[in-house]
Amino acid sequence: QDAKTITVTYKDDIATLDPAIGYDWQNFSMIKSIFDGLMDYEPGTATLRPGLAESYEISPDGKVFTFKLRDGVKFHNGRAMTAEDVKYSFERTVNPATQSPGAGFLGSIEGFDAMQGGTATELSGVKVLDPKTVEVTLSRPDATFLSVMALNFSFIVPKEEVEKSGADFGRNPVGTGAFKLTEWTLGQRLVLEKNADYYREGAPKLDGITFEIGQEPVVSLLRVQNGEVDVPGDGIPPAKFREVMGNPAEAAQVVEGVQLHTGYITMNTKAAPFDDLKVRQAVNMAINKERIVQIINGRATPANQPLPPTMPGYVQNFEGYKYDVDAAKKLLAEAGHENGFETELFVANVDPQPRIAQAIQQDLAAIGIKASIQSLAQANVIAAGGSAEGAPMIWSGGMAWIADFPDPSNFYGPILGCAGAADGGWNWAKYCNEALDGQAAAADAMVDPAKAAERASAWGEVYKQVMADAPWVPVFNEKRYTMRSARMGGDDALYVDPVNTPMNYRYVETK
Amino acid sequence: MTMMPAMDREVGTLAPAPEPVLSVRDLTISVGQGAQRRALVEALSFDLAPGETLCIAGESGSGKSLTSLAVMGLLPKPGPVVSGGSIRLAGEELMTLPERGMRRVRGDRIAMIFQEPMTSLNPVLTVGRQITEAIEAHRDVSAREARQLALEALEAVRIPEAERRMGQHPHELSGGMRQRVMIAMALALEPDVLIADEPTTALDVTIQAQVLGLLKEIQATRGTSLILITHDMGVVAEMADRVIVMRGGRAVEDGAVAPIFAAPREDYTKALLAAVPRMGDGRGRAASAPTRPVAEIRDLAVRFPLKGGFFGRPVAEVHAVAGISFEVPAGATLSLVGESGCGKSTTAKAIAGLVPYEGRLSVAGRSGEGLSVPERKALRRDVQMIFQDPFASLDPRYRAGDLVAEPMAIHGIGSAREREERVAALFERVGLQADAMRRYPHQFSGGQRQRICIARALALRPKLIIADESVSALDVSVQKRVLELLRELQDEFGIAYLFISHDMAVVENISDRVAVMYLGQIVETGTAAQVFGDPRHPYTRRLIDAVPVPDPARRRAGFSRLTGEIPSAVRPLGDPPTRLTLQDVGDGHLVASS
Amino acid sequence: MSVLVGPEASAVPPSAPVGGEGVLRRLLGRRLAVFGLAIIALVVLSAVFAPLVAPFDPNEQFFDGLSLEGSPLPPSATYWLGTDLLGRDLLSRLLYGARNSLVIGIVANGAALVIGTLVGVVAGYYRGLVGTVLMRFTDLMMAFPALLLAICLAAVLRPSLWIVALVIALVNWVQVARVVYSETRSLATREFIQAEVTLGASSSRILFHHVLPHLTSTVIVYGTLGISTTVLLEATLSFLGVGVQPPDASWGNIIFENQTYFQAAPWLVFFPGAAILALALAFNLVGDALRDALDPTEEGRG
Amino acid sequence: MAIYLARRLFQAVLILLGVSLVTFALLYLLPADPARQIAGRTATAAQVAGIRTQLGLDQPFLVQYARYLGNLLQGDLGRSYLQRSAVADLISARLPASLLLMLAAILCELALGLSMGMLAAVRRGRASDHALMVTSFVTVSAPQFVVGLLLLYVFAVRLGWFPIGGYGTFSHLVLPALTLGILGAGWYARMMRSSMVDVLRQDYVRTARAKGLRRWTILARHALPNAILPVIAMIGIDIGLFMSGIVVVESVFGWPGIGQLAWQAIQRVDLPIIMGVTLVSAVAIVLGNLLADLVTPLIDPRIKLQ
Ligand SMILES: Nc1ncnc2c1ncn2[C@@H]1O[C@H](COP(=O)(O)OP(=O)(O)OP(=O)(O)O)[C@@H](O)[C@H]1O
Ligand SMILES: Nc1ncnc2c1ncn2[C@@H]1O[C@H](COP(=O)(O)OP(=O)(O)OP(=O)(O)O)[C@@H](O)[C@H]1O
Ligand SMILES: [Mg+2]
Ligand SMILES: [Mg+2]
Repeated sequence: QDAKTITVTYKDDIATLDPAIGYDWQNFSMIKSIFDGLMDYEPGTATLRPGLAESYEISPDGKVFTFKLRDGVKFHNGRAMTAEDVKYSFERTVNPATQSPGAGFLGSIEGFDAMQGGTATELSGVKVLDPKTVEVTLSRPDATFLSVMALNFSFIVPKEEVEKSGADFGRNPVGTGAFKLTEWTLGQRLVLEKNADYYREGAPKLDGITFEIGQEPVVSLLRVQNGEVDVPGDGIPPAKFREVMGNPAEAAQVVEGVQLHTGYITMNTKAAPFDDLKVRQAVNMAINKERIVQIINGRATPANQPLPPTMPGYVQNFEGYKYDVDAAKKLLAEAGHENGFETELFVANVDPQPRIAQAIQQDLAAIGIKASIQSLAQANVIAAGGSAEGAPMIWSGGMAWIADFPDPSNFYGPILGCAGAADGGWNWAKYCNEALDGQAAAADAMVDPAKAAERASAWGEVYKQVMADAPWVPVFNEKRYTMRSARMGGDDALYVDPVNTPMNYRYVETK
Repeated sequence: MTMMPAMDREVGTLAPAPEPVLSVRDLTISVGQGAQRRALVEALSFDLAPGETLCIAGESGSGKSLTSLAVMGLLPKPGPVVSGGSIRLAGEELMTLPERGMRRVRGDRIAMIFQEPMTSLNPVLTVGRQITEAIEAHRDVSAREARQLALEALEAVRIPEAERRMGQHPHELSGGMRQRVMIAMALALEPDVLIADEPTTALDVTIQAQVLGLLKEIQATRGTSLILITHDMGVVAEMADRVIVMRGGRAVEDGAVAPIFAAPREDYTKALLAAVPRMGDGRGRAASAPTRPVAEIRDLAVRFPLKGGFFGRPVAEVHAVAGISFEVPAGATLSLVGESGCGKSTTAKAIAGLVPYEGRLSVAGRSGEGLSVPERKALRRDVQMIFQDPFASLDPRYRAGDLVAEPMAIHGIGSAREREERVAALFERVGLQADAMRRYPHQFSGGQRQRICIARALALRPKLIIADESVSALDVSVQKRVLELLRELQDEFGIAYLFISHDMAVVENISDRVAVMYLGQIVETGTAAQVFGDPRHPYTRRLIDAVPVPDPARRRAGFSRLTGEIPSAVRPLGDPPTRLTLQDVGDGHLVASS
Repeated sequence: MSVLVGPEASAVPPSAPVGGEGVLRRLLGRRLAVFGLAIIALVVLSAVFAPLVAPFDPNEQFFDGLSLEGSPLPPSATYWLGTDLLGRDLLSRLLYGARNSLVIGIVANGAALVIGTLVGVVAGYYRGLVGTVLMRFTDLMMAFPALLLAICLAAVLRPSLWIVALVIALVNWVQVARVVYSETRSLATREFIQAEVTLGASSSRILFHHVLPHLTSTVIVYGTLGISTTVLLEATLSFLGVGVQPPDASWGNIIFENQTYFQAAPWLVFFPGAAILALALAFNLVGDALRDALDPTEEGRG
Repeated sequence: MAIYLARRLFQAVLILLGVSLVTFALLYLLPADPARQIAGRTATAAQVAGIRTQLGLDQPFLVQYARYLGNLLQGDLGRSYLQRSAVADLISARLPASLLLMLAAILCELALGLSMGMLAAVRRGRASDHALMVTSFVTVSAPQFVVGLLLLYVFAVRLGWFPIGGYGTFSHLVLPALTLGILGAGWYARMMRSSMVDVLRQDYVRTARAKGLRRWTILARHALPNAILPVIAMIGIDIGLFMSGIVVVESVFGWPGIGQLAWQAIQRVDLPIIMGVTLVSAVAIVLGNLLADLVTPLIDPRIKLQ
């Protein structure tokens, strides 16, 4: 094996490398290494830094962002990137014909609705001032906008290549990124090669990455142990976790870190019996989170609020609902369910989710709630949760919210806000608190970077009130355990990079 | 036509046999275990000298086939086992020989021709392959040489179009042809000992004569010893040096052929000889006044496509039946005779509705075409068929009793109890023990199975019974009784028979009318007296001449061997054979103008 | 001439009766068959009386059923066959799971067998239009992915064990039909079937009395092998949300949910696997013996 | 023969039409909303509606089906909702691997299964017969995932004889083919033993023995062709059965076949892929059965095509 190329495995197919479309966690960070956005993160952290933009200015009202582009940035096809490309790329994502699942992230740009609605072919809010300057005007102040600029959906693509490949651009990606795609054998492997012209000094550190697709995680691990694979992209399978951790040599290769993740149970607040706050609170008290964490071999920490601890806005000494079966029973009785009731718990059918669901089921049974488990393919659970009648309870594991970008707002909008509660939305609890929506909007309007702390606490307030209404039972925050072969080097933080899973391809290196 | 030079061996004298090739001592074959054990063959002993012909004659079910299977080491498993005795081949004990050793003996030194040719040939292999492989197994020859030898063997048994037959499968051959294939297979290797179990039963007399001649010829040139199992006393008289008469698993009489025929000691042997039907002594029955025909066949023709070429397209056709018309008078017997492969079985099957045909036929007043389901069922009740190969036509999973009761059950006749009684009566009449009702087909001898089939056909008392070689597998004693039974039933219930047989003596005895078939057409037909008394067509005459006479003293000097092209019913597509026209030479005696 | 008059002389006494009532006798006469029957009886009884024989509640997640790190426990004095990933008693789950698995392995599989045999026999015997239509329908069913059918049914109907049974029956008969069809075609050319035709037997009589008995060995093979495969198929379907849903157990889904753990906790795969194997083998023993007992040419074989 | 073939091919087309219609209808009934899947979490109802119109999902069922068929005739299987690639590309990239694996697996199970079955039939009732039959049941009852991993562990990891998964060379093929084949081998063995036992009792086997043929010649030439008829029918069926086995085996061995594609599509309810894979496998199955029907009369000349 070449000293500076590594092999990474994944079980699932890489769907597409089109930044406007790719929305799987596997391709998300691949796209990040082939394309760039105006903004970027410090490696291994959640700290924003300029990317293709050399610098930016924000108007005092927080509505106009002016980006100065870097000099000498070239696409993989050799052409220099210009401000026109930025405008084209944003409009491409918003254009309904692109069918981008992330178009909504750009919703605060002026002219978004017109373009989505088909009445405009351009985004009125995006102006090319000169080949090196872009001005973006928002229709409302949006504190998350810079994070959005670091999100794949706003990455810059060259128009001529997109037009050349048409719908298959996702298979022939051409960007400005640290790596370029040299080979993609469908269903088998992808090979990325170092982009020698990459605009950032010292990156990438690897000469190439080979992704092998379609590998069962258990087998990937065998191959890691055999020295054939450097990083098992799907991590350490639950079945092997104890074995790996029990072997000192292998345990040394494991990197542990936190994830911007919360596993929670939703309860349908619009239908009996969960339309009763007491019932929801009772459920919150009934769940033995410690036990659940034990079942997944301690690979998580119990949670008591929607935000994970490392997210700004996390309320440090929030009490939440304590595990208390008797209190839960009492509450249930007060709600008129002395004898409990029957309900359903939906869960995705990938290990360990059904097991967790069964643990939840047993906890519910202890207070008299008989929940029958519907263990279904992920897509079906999502469909059930989004349907008009909704699902009484859903365990979010396997489909849970991993933040698109590290910002507290990211845990609210679609999954707890009123917009998401509509038919087909992702707010499975169908929780809609107009007042809270207003508070959330106000917090997001605090664009000034200086007010970051204030904004965080404003969000903290929002989530505290969410917990008072108890539409969810936050169960745990999953920890990330990945493995790397002995020849892999670089800071551990790069392997648990909060925005790059399973690792930050651009900065990891071989020893 | 040429004649073979007369055999120089004197009839009835025994060739000096100091060292027997095969020696069987106290052979006991039994079946069952413990208290249930019973012997099927008991303490049988005989010697076979080189070049000698030993005939084993005797009652059906007396253990003849089992004995020969035991010699080959091929008794079925599970089933009867050799429980005692010894079998030596040229001094070597076969009983203790390991399987590998036996393998080298089989086929090469002892070959066997089995009784039932249909089931004894592999249905999925071509005839040619089945013969060549026997040669290849024992001779170090190339594939081409093996093929050549096989072809010669087939020609030796006078199969028409041997070359083409090599590529055919057993089901495409007539019963007699299959039998000849079996014989060719056994003869191809010229073994030291040939065991032939009823080898000529399915053959018409002309072929029979040729095959017997062939056996003799091989015996003369190779010194092969022959064990011939047959119930045909004519064949015995013709062929045997020595005879063993078996009954109930024991040899009842044993000795040179002439003395036994001349002065049988045992009652059974005497009875056996007395029962032999002889040519010329049955005058048929007086031609009764022509009755309404029970079956009318008009221009019946059956063709089989012969596949070949790339996509298995038909390249030629077998005109198995090439346009025949005849009538079976009610309550009378019409016999169909003719050489093997001339289309007798096919005619029978067409009448029974088993093969597609052209032409018209009507049975018992019903036309055979365009029938509704109940009409067809009614028709089938009136017409019963006894197949040429009894084993193949009996469902192996049913008890004999149930098989015979089957037609009654189908047509809803009688209660279960009544049926059982009737079956018992039928069994008695065809000469089977009552306990046979509870046994399965594979537990019977060939002749016994034949009788089961006969009993089954009789069960319904149909208007017409088509009997395809139905008494040929029976020993003469049983044959006689069965023929009597058939006649009684005919008198009693007016059953008509379409009787297919090559046994001219039997045919002469039981027929009212006779039709002689040749290459799918009728060449002569008339009353038995007319055809046998005054055969007009040369082919008819040849058939009659070929009949062996059950008297060793009148052994023929030799057998005629045909030369020249063997006639064949295979013709190119779209080239049907020309129809023969029949001329009345008086009193309904029709003869084809040649 | 006296010798020729009576029925055939015989040197042997009439043989004892052999069949009919003999089938059962012959079946019971085989040690292996009895052994097989015993296993089947054991499985069925323990399924029926699971509440009485099971040491624990099959769904109770015992606190001491998991190690501190959350690993399942190997077989021990308390948990005879060990515990599963949730700390439940495996033995109790196997006993209760037998109920579901028997429904699948015997009822669903049996139904598939019956349908498949009927279709195959009918199509193979009545060539012509009926046969063609039936066989093409079979081809259609075969070409149609079972999983898809299952998923769609699950989405449209309420998932339950009986839906799985239905799906399995709907899917599995096809294979049986195919094989039976080809054997019937070959059987139909046999002379004894033709003989039956000339006797005037109705087609149904020929099919049921003469063709079917000759198919027993094939059908038995399919029936017995089908037990394992359907029980495992049920697990796949449950996984997709069609059948037995957690926490209810079936042998198949115990294997399925634990198969990745087969190195870490081999008992979780071994015991349910052994249970399936034992059931299938037991049926095989009985099936084999039954087939032999039904086959007269087998008489005398030990 | 040519007529027969033409008729069967015509029927095959009808069957495929039927399969496509039924599949299409079932998928239509599924509650999953493709437009919503495509639109993602942040989409508004209007966006979703827009996508629905673009995809023509708001049309009546028959119109949608007719359009699908129309495209199908031009070789267009549509585009995956989630991968956005042409389904035809996705399938054709993976089909060769699956076909290769199936072929190897069929050979494997035939070789293993037939010889096991024959051996058992010959040694009927003896210890080796029982051992073989228990083995065949073990292979049928064993979960393929576990079998695959065990083989991988022993032969690839421990012994290093084969690579740990992957695709490309013959040695990559061995273990997956074996895993897939082992299960079928159990079936074939069982099937073969039973029909062999029947055949070995036939008179023509006795005739073959009487010719002094070798045991194996008798088995291979006389018994096998007669015994193999039900087995041939099974080969046609196998292709259908493989479709489920292949999912597991392909993922264990990282074999880039359509099984994995199908499984992922089912999990994600990616309808165009499900539809495409269904059709492709239906073609394979229909052809497999046709082949079985064509081969049967070659082996048993008594059976005629009609
Ligand atoms: N498998 C068996 N089980 C029990 N009895 C059997 C079995 N096979 C043959 N028999 C009996 O053994 C006796 C001898 O049979 P065998 O076939 O040797 O008679 P055969 O002399 O050849 O008669 P045929 O001239 O009718 O062919 C018969 O009574 C028959 O019923
Ligand atoms: N299914 C078939 N396919 C092709 N040819 C056939 C088929 N059945 C019979 N034949 C041919 O038809 C001819 C007549 O056969 P058939 O069985 O009627 O003869 P047969 O007169 O009964 O002779 P035997 O006395 O030998 O039984 C033979 O040449 C035979 O090869
Ligand atoms: Mg005999
Ligand atoms: Mg004939």
